[in-house]
Amino acid sequence: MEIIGQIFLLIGSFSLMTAAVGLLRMPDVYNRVQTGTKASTLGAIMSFIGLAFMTYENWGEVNWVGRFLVLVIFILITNPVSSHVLMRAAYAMKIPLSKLTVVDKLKEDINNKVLEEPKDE
Amino acid sequence: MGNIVIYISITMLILTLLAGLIRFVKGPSIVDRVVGFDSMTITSLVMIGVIAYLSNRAIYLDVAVVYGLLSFLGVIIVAKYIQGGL
Amino acid sequence: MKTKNIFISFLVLLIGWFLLTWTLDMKSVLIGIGLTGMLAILFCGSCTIFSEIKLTPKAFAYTFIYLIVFMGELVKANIDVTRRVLSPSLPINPGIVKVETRLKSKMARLILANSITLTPGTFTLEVHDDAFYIHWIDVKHAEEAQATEDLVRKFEKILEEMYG
Amino acid sequence: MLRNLLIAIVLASFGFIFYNLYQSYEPQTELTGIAAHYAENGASEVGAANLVTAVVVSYRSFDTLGEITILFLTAAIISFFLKLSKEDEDKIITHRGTSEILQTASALLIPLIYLFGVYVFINGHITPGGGFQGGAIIASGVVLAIMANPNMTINHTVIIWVESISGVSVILIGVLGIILGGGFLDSTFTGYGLGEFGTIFSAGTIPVIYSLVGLKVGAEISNILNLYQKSQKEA
Repeated sequence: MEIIGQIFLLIGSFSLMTAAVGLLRMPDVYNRVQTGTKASTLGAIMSFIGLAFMTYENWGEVNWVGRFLVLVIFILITNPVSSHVLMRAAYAMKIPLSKLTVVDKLKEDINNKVLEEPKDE
Repeated sequence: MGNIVIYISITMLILTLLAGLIRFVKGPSIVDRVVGFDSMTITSLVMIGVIAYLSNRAIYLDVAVVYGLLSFLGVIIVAKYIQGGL
Repeated sequence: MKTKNIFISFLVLLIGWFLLTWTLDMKSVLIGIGLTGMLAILFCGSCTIFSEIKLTPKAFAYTFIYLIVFMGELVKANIDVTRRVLSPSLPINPGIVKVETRLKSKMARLILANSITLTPGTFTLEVHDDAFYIHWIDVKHAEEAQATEDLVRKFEKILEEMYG
Repeated sequence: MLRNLLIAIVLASFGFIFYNLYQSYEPQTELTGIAAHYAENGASEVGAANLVTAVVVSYRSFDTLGEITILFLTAAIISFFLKLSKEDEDKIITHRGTSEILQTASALLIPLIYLFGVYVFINGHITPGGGFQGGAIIASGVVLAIMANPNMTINHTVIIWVESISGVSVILIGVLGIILGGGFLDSTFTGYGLGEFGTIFSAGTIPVIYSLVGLKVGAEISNILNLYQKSQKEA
């Protein structure tokens, strides 16, 4: 039990560190948000599951599992949503995409009047 | 054995916090700063979990839930603000 | 319809209460039932968000399958991110593509968007009617049909069984 | 250049001050006077596992009553200065539409946030938290609702009734303390008992008082938020 928890915790912290490296290395905002969100979500979930396993001795008396489960569910719902809102705001601010970008269908659709232009006040 | 794993993971978490801080200070646009800050928040959530495990106090996790909720709201409010009006 | 909304919200909130308190003490359970009932009646009379799932055994089986598929994709996403970030040449090829979805239920669309955000290399950037605009870190197909086939279908098939 | 130099000087002097503070700091190893009394007898006299709660709601609950009054005055003053005209109330805010994902997620999260807030203030005596914190969590649910739907209206009548009734009930319970217990706002009634330590029905009337405080705080902060939202001028 304890060993499983420790492995999960290590994987989780390693994922968080990957997210941080991604934050530092990626060329533009959009790619940073991408790597940051994915890796940190999985990292946090893995770490919480690991910690929940590590406390197996007193599952009966103290509420470890329930609180860790609440945290995991909460992060699974909120983290992608907040990143999505943030990235949408970044696009509305017209922060330029990186030079490596190959295609931008959203721009094409705004130009073709399929979508309204995001207002930047 | 158990303690070594905890120390390794705490080291990694601190490195993550540092990287988030660098992005927070450097980041050319406001969105970069918010992303760096968000990454720092999630790392601190895991930190709170580790601290709760080390001091054997499950009730610290309630604090983590509230902190996560506040960071979620904070990111949404900043995102709303930078695209004009709350 | 309204009764069904309230009842399912009540069940979901009650599960939340048990997760938070983690006790079967009689008084705590009674207080929890009273409180969650009150919250459900006050706030969930018109919210259809919890009750959109189909209440059939098949839907529950598909929920389970979905969880497994999703967890697999999540782990794959992380391996993918690690590979991309740690390789010295930074192999990225980003772009924004457009995909279509057939889903109508709001909850299913939320789950689909979150799943796309958490799967390898893709990120929901904008939602407009049936079109999802996706930032793809490594664009393989720029045209709509191919990208839809690649990114959306594997989740959509299961979600259609769950939410109809 | 000069600006950076100034910043560096300020930082260095702060570092010096904090280093000296840290050097001369000696942790107090023994509790003195009234603190020792609280720490020794708090659990047995009041029955709250969370000692802070015991101090705030039982020993020093008159202070808490004052804090609630201050919060009420703040809300009243803000609503006086942000007095809405008729057109403000009917105004429709037309910004760029909120993302559908955020709307759905907020509809999913808001009942759960309310549940968590209620949990925090009902379990104030056995977990960290209490009335003020729970009220703030409920108000953050209101913030999320406003973010997801800028044209949301909050029913004023309900808020005012919740606020007044919970405020009056706190005073009533305090008066009951004079009759049944040892004084105004005494949380341990004779004949009611303290209950089993660490369960939800322990610590006398603390859960009841905290629930009422939580409702009152939540209602007041929601009211302030609603006023700010409505009186916001078009950008």
